Amino acid sequence: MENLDVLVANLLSPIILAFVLGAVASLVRSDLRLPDSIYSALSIYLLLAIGLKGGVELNKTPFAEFVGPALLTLALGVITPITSYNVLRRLGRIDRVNAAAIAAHYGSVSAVTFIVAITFGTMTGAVAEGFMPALVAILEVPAIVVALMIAFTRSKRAGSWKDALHEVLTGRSVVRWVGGLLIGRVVGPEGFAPVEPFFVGGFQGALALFLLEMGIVAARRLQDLRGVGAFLVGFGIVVPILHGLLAVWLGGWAGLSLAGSAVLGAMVSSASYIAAPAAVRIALPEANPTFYLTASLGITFPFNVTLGVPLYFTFAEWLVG
Amino acid sequence: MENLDVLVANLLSPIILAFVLGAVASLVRSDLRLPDSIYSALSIYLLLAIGLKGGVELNKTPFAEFVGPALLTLALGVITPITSYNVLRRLGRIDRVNAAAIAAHYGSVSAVTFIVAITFGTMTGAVAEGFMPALVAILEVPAIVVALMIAFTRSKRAGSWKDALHEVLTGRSVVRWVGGLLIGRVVGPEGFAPVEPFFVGGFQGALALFLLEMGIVAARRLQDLRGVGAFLVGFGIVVPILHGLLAVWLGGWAGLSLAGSAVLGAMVSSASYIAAPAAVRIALPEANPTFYLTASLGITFPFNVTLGVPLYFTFAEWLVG
Amino acid sequence: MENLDVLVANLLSPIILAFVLGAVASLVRSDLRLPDSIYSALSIYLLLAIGLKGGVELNKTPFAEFVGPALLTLALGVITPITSYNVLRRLGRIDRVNAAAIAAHYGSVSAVTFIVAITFGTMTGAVAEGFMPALVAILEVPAIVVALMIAFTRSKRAGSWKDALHEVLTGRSVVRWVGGLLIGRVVGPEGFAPVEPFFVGGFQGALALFLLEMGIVAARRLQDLRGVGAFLVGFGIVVPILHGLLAVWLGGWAGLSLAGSAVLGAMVSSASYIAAPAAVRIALPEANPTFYLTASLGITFPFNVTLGVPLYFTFAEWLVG
Amino acid sequence: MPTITLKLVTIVTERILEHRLLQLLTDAGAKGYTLTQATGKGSRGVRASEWEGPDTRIESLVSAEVAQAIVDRVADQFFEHYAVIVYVQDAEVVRGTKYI
Amino acid sequence: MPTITLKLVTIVTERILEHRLLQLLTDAGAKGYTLTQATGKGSRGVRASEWEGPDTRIESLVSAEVAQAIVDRVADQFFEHYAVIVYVQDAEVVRGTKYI
Amino acid sequence: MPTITLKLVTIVTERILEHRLLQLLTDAGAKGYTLTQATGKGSRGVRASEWEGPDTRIESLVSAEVAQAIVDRVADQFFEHYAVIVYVQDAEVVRGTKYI
Ligand SMILES: Nc1ncnc2c1ncn2[C@@H]1O[C@H](COP(=O)(O)O)[C@@H](O)[C@H]1O
Ligand SMILES: Nc1ncnc2c1ncn2[C@@H]1O[C@H](COP(=O)(O)O)[C@@H](O)[C@H]1O
Ligand SMILES: Nc1ncnc2c1ncn2[C@@H]1O[C@H](COP(=O)(O)O)[C@@H](O)[C@H]1O
Ligand code: NA
Ligand code: NA
Ligand code: NA
Repeated sequence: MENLDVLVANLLSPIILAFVLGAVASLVRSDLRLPDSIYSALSIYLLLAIGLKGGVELNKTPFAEFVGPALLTLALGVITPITSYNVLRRLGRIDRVNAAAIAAHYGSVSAVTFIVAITFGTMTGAVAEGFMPALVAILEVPAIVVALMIAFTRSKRAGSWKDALHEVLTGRSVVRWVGGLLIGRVVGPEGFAPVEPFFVGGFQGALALFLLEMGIVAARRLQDLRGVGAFLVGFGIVVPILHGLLAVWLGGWAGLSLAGSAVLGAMVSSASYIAAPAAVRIALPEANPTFYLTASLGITFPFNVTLGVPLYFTFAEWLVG
Repeated sequence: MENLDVLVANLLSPIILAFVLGAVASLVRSDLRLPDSIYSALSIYLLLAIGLKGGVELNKTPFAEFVGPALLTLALGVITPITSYNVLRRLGRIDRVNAAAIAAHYGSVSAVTFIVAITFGTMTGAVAEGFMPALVAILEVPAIVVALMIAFTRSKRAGSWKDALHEVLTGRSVVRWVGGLLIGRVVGPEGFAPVEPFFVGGFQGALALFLLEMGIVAARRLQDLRGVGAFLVGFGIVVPILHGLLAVWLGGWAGLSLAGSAVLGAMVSSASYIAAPAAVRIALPEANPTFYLTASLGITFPFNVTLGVPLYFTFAEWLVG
Repeated sequence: MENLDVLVANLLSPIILAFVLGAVASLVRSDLRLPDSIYSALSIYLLLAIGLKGGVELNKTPFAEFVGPALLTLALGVITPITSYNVLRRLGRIDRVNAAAIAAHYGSVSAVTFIVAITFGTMTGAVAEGFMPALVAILEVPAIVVALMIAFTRSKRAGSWKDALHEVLTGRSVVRWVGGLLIGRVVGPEGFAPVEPFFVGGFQGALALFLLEMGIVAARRLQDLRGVGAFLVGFGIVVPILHGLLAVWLGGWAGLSLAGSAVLGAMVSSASYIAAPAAVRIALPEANPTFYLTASLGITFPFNVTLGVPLYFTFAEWLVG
Repeated sequence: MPTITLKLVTIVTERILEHRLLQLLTDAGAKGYTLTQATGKGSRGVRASEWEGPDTRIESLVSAEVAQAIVDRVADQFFEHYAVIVYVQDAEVVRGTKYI
Repeated sequence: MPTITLKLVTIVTERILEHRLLQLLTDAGAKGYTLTQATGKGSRGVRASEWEGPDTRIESLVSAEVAQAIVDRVADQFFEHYAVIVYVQDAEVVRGTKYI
Repeated sequence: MPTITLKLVTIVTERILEHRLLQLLTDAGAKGYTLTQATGKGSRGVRASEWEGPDTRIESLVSAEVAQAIVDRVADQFFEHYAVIVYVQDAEVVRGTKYI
């Protein structure tokens, strides 16, 4: 009953409704679209804002409190691409290159899913640890490296492993996030105060606008659903749930609060669609983008922001309660 | 005396001065321009913000209070394109296609004029009903349909009536507005609270920036004045005044407050320059855009935001007083 | 010791760290970049915001208090291009055209350096006079005119003096700034209140984003350092310091507060990189942009926002103390 | 690498016509196209979309017959009432059979 | 539909010259043009407008004589000091008399 | 003013390849290039960067030999796995020796 309330609260938040509005607009072929430049500005803003806040919070966190969750996150970043790869190979009979490509996405993390989870927690009064954004930074890269290693150790490849690594490490997504974390860490709470109205006050509204555009994009991706086959659709829902529940459970065990565990669940469950596609396109050009983009953007992302996030919170509550 | 104060208060608000600055910059051929993408982002923001707020307010409005003004607005959306068409045909001797094209614009509504009227009311302490944005949604489409019907029933046309209708209904303007209204209606006041700083705090400033750009655009349009003839210039001022005063009068009669009637006056008086031009260009390509764009953007819009809005408020006051 | 604190406070503010982040991102060849349109929107926003605030403050300033600093600023706008030109010609043995081109930049002013100085003062509790933005408007144009006159009186030139003047006076930078000042002056504090959240609340955050991009641009400019020679590198640091210290000293003498003098120092010290390059490109096309852009954007700007601004504040303190 | 000569058809038009023109291209047999944003000036002073944003510039590599069909249809359907320009050039393409 | 062969003149240059080049085109007899935003690299390392925004790419369909006049004037007035490139191609145009 | 005939090579491709293609151009002997943003549709349905932003359209004026080298290398290195199109046209250039 109460859990249903949680679900409804998420579905009826302006953020998720904006996502739905975008999807509907796309389906009725409306010309509603944010200009590209606004889209990337919003994405810079959201990543920097979360990075900054996370960095400021890191200031206050004793190292002992942070180290457990950090190691756990690192471990999950190594394990989840391997589980994903094996499920894809063994159950899905997907070829090596495409399996590795998809595994890179599902091992890495979607910053926006993370942000939706944090926001959902705040809305329902379950505030996660301030250092969670630092965990996102830890989770983002290793999975991509692991998945590409799987692909490259098994055969000679056309793409460039070196270029791909450079792309991941200097890509927008990582630089913004890590840059924000570092700045936040250095300036601390007083230094952050003057820029706070800009980066905190406008945050949720900017997120709503961003999700409007994500809705448009995700709905367009959905139209390729036929091309990816039933297995991948199932994979894009079931594997994230399993990864997510595992992470919630381990998160509690590593000392994270209820909200922290739930957010960790959402992070680990989520599939990257910024860092991973760019790296995979360079390292594994022979992999089919329709597979990995449709799965991560058309299936897993919408699932997580609507149903997944409340699920991980409910599971976290059930574990502690 | 007091009415003069009202006029001066409007002319000296930062919003109108930004409009004037834009116009002046355009006339001295300055390269001050907002990038296209910023312009459309601001327009998305403003329409969504007003839609959201209107939707939240609809939550609190008893149906009985809303139905009278809603029906009145619908009626005015049907009547004003017909009066416009007849004035253009009979007094202006303008050919059928162009008369219908212009009538579509003057029957529909300019969202920005509406927003300026609402803002003016708030500034002078006369707050209009919260559900006014819903009336804008009601006013936007019918007039375009009526005007196109006039054109299409009288002769076979080159353009596509079906494409035009799709364009109106899925056009940016309608989707944002109606989408905002629906989201606002669903989330209600508590749901709206977290995105409020973004959508309310920044509103007036964003409006000022937007009007800066509108000033540039309107001044450029003015340079085509010679091409439209004296009749259309007069039409662009007199007919809006008459429509506006009529709407103020009927608004009071339908139960709207002083401010609500004045804002309804501004809405009905205003000429569309987003939805209508797109629809008309598709349905009536043989109509001359110089006529309808110069009239609505170069004459009626500047008139309304500077002199018209204070006039409708003054008339509304005079009616009740 | 305390002065060191001031320096550290500046270097560790989020604004300067954002600048550093941008520079580092550029050096590691990250693809982190603000879209062009966002960059110009931020620049419009920052200039309008400062102009507006300055205009509102002008309202409250008695003329007698303003006239001294205004005349001083005008005089410095005439003197500094002449000193710059002579240093470049005599010590640097740079040819006439390039010397005049560089002198135009160092006589004029960088709005962003000014804004960083104002912000630094506010952060450290030293609030400058409200009318300082009006001084920026006074400082911007004369130096460019003087420097171009030097070039044009000494020989016949390929470029167009008339076009250049039009470019300066109607250029973005001047129109926004003067437009903002006028609007602020006319609307006064009450008129400004409704747009204040937009133009004041978001200011520092927007500045941080803008400096992120400036860091990227400045670092790219730095790569041309080899092309400009050691003399110009020295010039770009020493002459600004001398101009700055002179202005701080004269500012105190003309009645400016400690903070006001320091900000005047930063202004006079700074080199233009919006108005001057455009004007010089038109009037003196034979001048080499690598020289003036690298010096003003790659050397003087980074120097001033990191070390220069705290230096002028420290010197101002030392003068009064 | 062997090349073949195809036709490069370029169309510049109001953004509002973009959907319809892309449909026309596909119907006429084009296998692909490249779009860029443009602005411009021609015989018509004003157009509806002008103040709202850019025009569209469409390029498509096609066979000579398809090029002819595109030009004919555009001229027939859009020349009278809309701001539109079409021109055709030769272009050497590698593995050009992909585009015809 | 009958076509005629015109010249397509393309100019890529610094944005700051846009106004002056459009004036030059008009003076030389061009009836229209299409503009797109571009960036680029050529023999000059840096240019004033570079860090501020894109270059302009101007295309104009004109008669052979007008094309020659444009090329001559651009070369004469801008080649020495500015970043500018001009080239001319053939293009088949329908109802091409509108453009000459 | 005397002109010479050069080759105009146009490449449209995914933005993610931009750096690599510009390197390829330089290596093959191109002295400059002009970039515009584009979107498009071809034989591949989806590409990685699609939802994130536009493609790149690269134009370069080069000698016939360099054009051939560029086309060969692009075909060799990118045709199999990436969304890329290349075509070559003639163009008359003033002071064209600057570009070869
Ligand atoms: N002579 C020309 N050369 C290049 N582009 C042109 C020319 N004439 C027209 N255009 C383009 O075609 C569009 C429509 O032209 P029009 O129908 O003549 O107004 C213009 O906006 C320009 O982008
Ligand atoms: N070989 C070339 N091919 C294509 N575009 C070029 C070439 N060389 C120069 N450009 C363009 O022309 C502009 C000015 O060139 P430049 O005057 O050589 O610096 C560059 O920014 C490029 O956009
Ligand atoms: N026939 C064509 N004409 C013009 N551009 C094309 C054509 N086919 C493909 N393109 C462009 O080349 C890109 C890659 O094509 P493809 O590799 O076929 O997917 C597309 O996104 C288009 O921008
Ligand atoms: Na994951
Ligand atoms: Na109306
Ligand atoms: Na200076």
